Amino acid sequence: MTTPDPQLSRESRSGVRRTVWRSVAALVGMFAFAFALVPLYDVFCQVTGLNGKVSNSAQAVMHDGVDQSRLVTVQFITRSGSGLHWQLGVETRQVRVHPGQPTEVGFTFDNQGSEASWGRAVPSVSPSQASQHLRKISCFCFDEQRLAAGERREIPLVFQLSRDLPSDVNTVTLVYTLYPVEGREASQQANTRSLQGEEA
Amino acid sequence: MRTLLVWLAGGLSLAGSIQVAMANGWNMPVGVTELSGNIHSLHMTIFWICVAIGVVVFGVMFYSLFRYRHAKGAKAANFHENIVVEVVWTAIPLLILIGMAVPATATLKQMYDASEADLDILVTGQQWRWRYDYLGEDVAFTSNLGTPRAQIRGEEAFGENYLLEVDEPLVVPVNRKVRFLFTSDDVIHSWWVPDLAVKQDSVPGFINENWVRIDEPGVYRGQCAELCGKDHAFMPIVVHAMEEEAFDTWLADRRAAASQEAQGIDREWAMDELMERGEQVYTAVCVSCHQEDGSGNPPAFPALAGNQALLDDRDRHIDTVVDGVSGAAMPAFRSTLNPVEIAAVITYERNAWGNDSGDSVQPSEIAERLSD
Amino acid sequence: MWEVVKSVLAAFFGVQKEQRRCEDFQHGRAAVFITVGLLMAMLLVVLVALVAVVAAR
Amino acid sequence: MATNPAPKPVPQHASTAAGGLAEAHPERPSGLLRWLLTTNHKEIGTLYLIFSLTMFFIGGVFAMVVRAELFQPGLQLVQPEFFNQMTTMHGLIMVFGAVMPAFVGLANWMVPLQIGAPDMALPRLNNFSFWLLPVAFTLLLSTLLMPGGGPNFGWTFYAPLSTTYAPPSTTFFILSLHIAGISSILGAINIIATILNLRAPGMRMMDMPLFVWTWLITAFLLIAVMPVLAGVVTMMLMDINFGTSFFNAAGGGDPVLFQHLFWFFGHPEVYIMILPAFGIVSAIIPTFARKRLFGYASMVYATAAIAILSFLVWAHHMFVVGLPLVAELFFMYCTMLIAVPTGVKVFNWITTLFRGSISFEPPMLFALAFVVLFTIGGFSGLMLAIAPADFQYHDTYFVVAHFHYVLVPGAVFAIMAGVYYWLPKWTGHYPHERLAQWHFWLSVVGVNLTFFPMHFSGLAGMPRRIPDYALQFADFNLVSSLGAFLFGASQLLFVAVVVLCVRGGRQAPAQAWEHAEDLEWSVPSPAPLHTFETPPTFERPAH
Repeated sequence: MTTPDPQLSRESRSGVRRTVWRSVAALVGMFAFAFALVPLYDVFCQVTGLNGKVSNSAQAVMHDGVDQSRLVTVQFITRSGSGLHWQLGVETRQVRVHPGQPTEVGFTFDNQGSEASWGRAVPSVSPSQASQHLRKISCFCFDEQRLAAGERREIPLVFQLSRDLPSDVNTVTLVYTLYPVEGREASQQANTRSLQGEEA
Repeated sequence: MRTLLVWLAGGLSLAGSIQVAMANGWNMPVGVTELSGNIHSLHMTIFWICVAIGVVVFGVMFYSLFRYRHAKGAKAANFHENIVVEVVWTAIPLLILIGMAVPATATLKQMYDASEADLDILVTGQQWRWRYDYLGEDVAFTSNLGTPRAQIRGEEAFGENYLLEVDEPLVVPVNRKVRFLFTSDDVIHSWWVPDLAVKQDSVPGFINENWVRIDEPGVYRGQCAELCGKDHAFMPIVVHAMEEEAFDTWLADRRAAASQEAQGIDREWAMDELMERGEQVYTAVCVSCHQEDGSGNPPAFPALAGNQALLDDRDRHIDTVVDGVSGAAMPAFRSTLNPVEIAAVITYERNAWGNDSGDSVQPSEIAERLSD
Repeated sequence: MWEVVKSVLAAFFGVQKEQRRCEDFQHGRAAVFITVGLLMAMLLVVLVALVAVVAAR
Repeated sequence: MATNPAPKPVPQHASTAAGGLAEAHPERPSGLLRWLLTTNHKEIGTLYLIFSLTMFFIGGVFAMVVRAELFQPGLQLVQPEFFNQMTTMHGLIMVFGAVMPAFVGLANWMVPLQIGAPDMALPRLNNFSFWLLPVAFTLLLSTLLMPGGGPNFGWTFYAPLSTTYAPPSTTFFILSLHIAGISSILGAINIIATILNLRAPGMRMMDMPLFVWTWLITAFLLIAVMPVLAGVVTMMLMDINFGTSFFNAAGGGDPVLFQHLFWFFGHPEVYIMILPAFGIVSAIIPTFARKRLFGYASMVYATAAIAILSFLVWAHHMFVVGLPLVAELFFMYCTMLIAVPTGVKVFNWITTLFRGSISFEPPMLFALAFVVLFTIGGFSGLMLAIAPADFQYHDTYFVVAHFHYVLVPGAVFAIMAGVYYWLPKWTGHYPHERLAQWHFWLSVVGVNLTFFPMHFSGLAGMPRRIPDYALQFADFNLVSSLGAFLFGASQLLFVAVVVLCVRGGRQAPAQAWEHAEDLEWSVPSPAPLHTFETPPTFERPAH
């Protein structure tokens, strides 16, 4: 290069090399840590019920009896995200259950589109501290499903509120939002592109 | 000593003037709920603490700057460390803050207790409007910006509640606990009404909750508080708090109107009826993207006027309005508009601005498509 | 070791004597201070989390 | 580029670096090639400072567009989409283009001089990390011209607005952030290697000036935090282009995860922007108060603690996103705990002034304005730490007022104070006294006229990032806009002062300021291109 490197003494040159390698190691470590935060976040959410996340794996029924003294209202809301022809209906909008009592509620998936498509129902619970105590025995949460054109499918949700649900929680709201599953068969999104495409 | 007195007098008069200024429209509203009052008092407490510390700190500073000027031949002392002083001036703010933490925790716990609500309202944020569903009452409507676009462009004089008015306000009862559930259809919005001290993000795919018990009837205005795109400033919130009986009658009327509109679904609507209702819906909902003249602004928002592909493919036109487009700004209107409104707006889009495709869409066809 | 912990506590509090600083920099090794600092930060996290959980009840 | 004044009699071996007469070494290229290929820490420092000043004006122009639109209610000037691009680009250019490179420029110039090192540890890497910046920011600015416009989702680029609903130019925005991030990381490695290994014999870690110590802590923060930003931005890239759903609820992701990751980077980032300012002010105030810094050890220990504690408080930016009660309480308490040791450092500067012998040269004026106005920003920060109150403050102009008070009279005034303080050393001339005072007073009036009303418009209910507002906020915005134009215009004076100082002005001796005691004042002014070829013997001042 143009200006000669200043003559570093031997040990400061090795010191520099050591510092550089330690910094590079720290950098790679922190970059990996950023990506490790993603699964860590999910684990943390399930443990603390942060942001209404719900454990998606089915859990066994807890048989430690029903707490007759308390009634908790569980509300169900079904919503459809954009881009999917489906309609999600629920048998009853609200149930009153005792903590510990397994309950079943019927949900109907209804594909009103003119062709088969893939979709899934994304759950969310509020208040967030209740989501740890909402045990799903059988649930379609996050399951990718394929419905033929015009097909209607009944899927039950069996759940159980654990007995140690905090006493100040007496209403739990469970929301399911329908979303298309990208990448599977041409979902609604693909063929409307041409409708928009022409105008650009 | 004299300068100290002058400085304290100055500080106090400054504080006094701030207090006066704070009264009218310069400060956080005291609000109309117990919680908004608590938050206001927390705000004023920490504010006055900061002012007090500020007066002392800046007092010492300006005193030193004035008193120990080099030009006046001040000789610098040689102290540069005094642990006791440092510990004291670190401990005091720490204790003050810990002192503040106690009422703050109490207020926060109150804010998070949304149990035993008398009424549940699902608030859904959409790109650039709010939708309110009264759970269990099957009363639901969308609340759009009421300020005419001409005022925004400066062609007309500003209205009294410029940018803080909607076509259909959210109506809630007074003295009852109303629990809000927040979610979004597209991006993150934030529902905020300063007078109620409620601000909660509505995150797509997730549900948040908050609550309010309003003490005084009245109209309370707020805005979206999280950047959500083009019309983030144009999706206001108006909450109309009514006496309890008035609210009950209002709710009953709305329920009747909703069912009455529902009966209208299966009768045959004349073309001009559809066009007139369609224009209403179009102006309220679709103008913010597709413009009044249907020109849109491509590529983000496609033009509808003279859109031959749209006119040729009637089914896809219906699909797009009913199910929206995933990953684009076009929301699914299936759960936002009722069959009459959807049929009317599609008919309007197919026959306005010189499109005149001649065909119309009947509400019954939409209802049948939605329920089969 | 106790010296290092005291120094890190002083750092968290934000006040330290000049004389202690000279001793720390002369005798102490940076790596020790950093690790003790990280451990005490985690301790602080656990402590404050406990206070938060108790306060939330 | 830097102007070359007429040749002046110059001592045989010395050659001024900062654009002064470049005495031609036999093989040294001259003109543009000299600046492109330079590995000298003084020339690269000058490049960083010139780049930062340019970005400061470009970001300033974007701010002028924003303030011009907000001058009155109604949309007069720009459409909302373009307004959002202006606010986003203003934030990005100011944070990553103006403030950080300015501090890196000051570090490049002064760290080797203050520790008696001949140059940075890795000179060629130093050149490379500078020349990454013009590439990154040319790319970022070019997104404004792309179809669909530039980034319009705020400098915090929250998902899904920045992923699913973003303009097509977002991928270029991501690439430019990557390049700028790499430049910061390489700069940080270089500074750590220099400070740890190239100190003059006899200067132990404990004898380093506070500017060097705060920069060491900042460099550690950069190493720890920039990879997290790179990670977040890579996840965004994968969400937009490769169909993953890190932040897309439809595919099992979570937009709130984005906010956690972003602010885990974001809060240490704001400390990165203020710690060097603490270092500069801690060098200037003792010099002009003619009294040693009060509580030097506390300052060193507090800044060291920030390196760790700043990682515990990120979610106080997310109090309204729907965190559970326990998390809100945790972050409120942590924010309060760490606000005190850092905020209290202001008392150290004020006690240094107490019973000093104070004179008011331009660097001291800016340092004093920093202390006063940064403290006001600190107080509004304390108010924001109260979580229930934050439900009313969050995402309003109260927050805009807070972070502008800690950034404009905070970081930017400290940078200007540093430039005024070291200009004699760089150019051999004192800055023009009268012009500097005009620049100071106009800036102070402009800053307060602009940002003080924002406290009230925020409290009265005006949300952030809106191109148009209701009538009750009209007066506040009118005053803010006038203040903004005044502040913007007064920065031209700063350019005038710097250019005049480079070209001429009162000659400055090596010891430009009477009571300054760091190592850089032992080299001649203007500092020759090569200093401390043979490491100086450092005799420990009577501590």
